[in-house]
Amino acid sequence: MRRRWCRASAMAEFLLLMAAFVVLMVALGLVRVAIGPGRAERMMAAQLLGSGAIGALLLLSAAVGEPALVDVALTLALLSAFASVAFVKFAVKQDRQAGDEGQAQ
Amino acid sequence: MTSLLDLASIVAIAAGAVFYLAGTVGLLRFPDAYTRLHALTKADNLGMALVVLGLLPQAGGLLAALKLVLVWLLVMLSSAAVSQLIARSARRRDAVQ
Amino acid sequence: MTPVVSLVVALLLLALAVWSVVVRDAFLAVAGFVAYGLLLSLVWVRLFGLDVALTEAAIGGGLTGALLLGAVARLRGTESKAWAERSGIVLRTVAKALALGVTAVLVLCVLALPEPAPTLAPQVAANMDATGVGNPITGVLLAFRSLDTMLEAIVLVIALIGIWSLSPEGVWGGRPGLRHHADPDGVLAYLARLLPPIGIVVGLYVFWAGADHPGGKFQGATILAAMWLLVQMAGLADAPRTDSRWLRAGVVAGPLLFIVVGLLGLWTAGAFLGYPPQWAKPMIIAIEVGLLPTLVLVLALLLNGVPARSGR
Amino acid sequence: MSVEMVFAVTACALVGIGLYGLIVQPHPLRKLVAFNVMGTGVFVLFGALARRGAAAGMPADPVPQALLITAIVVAFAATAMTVALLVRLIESTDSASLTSEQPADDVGTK
Repeated sequence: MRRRWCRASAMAEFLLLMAAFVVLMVALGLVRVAIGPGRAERMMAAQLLGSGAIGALLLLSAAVGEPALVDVALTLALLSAFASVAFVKFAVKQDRQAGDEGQAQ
Repeated sequence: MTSLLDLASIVAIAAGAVFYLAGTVGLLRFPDAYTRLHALTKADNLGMALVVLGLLPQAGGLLAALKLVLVWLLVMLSSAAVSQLIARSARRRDAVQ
Repeated sequence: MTPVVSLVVALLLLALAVWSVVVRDAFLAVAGFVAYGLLLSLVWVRLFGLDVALTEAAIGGGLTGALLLGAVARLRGTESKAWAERSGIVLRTVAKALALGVTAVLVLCVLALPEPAPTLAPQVAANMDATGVGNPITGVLLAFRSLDTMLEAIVLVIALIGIWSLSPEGVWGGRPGLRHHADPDGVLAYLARLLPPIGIVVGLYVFWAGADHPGGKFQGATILAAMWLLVQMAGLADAPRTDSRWLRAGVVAGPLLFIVVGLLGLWTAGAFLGYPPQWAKPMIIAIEVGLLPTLVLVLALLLNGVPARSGR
Repeated sequence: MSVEMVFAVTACALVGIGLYGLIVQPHPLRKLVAFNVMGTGVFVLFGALARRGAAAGMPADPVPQALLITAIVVAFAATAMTVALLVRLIESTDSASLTSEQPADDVGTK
């Protein structure tokens, strides 16, 4: 780990730059959520965010030489899959609810 | 040798970043939900794949490299499944209208 | 270079916070908040809190998001009514002034912080050997501040009892929420069959890694709970009946074990939750292992919510 | 400006933003989201202070970081409890209003 710190500071700079770039791309993608128009776009944003954050974490992990960050990315990969499914389930449910309001009976 | 691997890493990661860029541009510029979904999955699959590919030589060892590949496989799996769910719900909405 | 990443993250965080507070549509607000939670885990990484980043990624990005989205899905109709009750321009101006004032005072406090910063890190470093674990956070959670952790586990159980007590007449002990339905051959069911086995391995790995590396029982338990909830959302399994014996035993088992270990400490080490030196690591592991199933159950049941069906 | 100071100042602003939303948003769920923003502001401030306490070879003071983990989990439990209360409020009154002038005659009949 220490060896990498001194060897490749130029590499680390590059990886950090790429991490910032990926975060920025995700931020721009979020503009699509804001303008919509449909729920599909909003669900896509959940997914874009998940994969963007995971990509940024992997890049950061290599940049700062901290392998434990890959565990964070792994956790995020599982949980963002879960959150995306929740997004889709509940968005569909909310759409459907316009007609029937019979709840929890 | 090391510098050659570093160069490969830089090329792959930069290419991955381009796919992230393409995904975002597509999400912003494409006309309907289906084409936007198409653009998004490029960022998810190819962008992430190239980033992981580029990081493999930088990973400390075989175990760390395998973990990176596992992250990528998980993202692939969930993004493929969720994209289908999104497309289906978009189609249902279009059919109603 | 490094500050640029932090600056991008900080500005994005502020933008998302404003978005999720002021935007009109509740679904959009919650979507913004989920994004905000994901971004927070990057903040924790920049602040060298990897354990916190793991917790935030699991709870802030995953469970809280699903909880709030589930709530939004049940709010149809109440939103527009509430929007009509929106505060007038005067109150909003006063609130803005108040918020700005609070922020300004806090910033002044931050700028006036003492140098060098007070820290307990040297004390933790000096006493880590006595605990037998390598991750200082786990050491703090289960040795130096174990009373906090015990009370936290009890708070979780109390919150669960609170939620169950909201059940309507006649369904106490029933199953929470609606049964989810999905095509058993569909994509969702496929994902819910494929992901949990991997998720269980990763969850146990994160739990086990917590002794010496970032990770631990909360993070592992959240992953496991999310996998269980995914299976429920795909309609492959129903939410459990809240009056089942094994479920209730599981919910109290963790805190109970913690208390028993604490009382043992009274006898063997002369203080509640004290560990005799040579037994510190086994006792810490016993608590961790005992607490894990309880945390999985409680986190999943908190998300399942109020019992609503008699379940027969 | 160092990284921890950037986030400390950000955290102060987050508390302000959350407070504003808590006051002006009438819907309880929106108040809950705003309150959570405020809470995370406090967390980030705490985390920045932990980072300032880096010493003895540790990148940050582990005691506040451990308390942060506890805080995040407890905040989740409190949020879950609030959501449950809110859902029951809506189910039993068909309204999410918190104003006292609302006729509340059908509370608890369900």
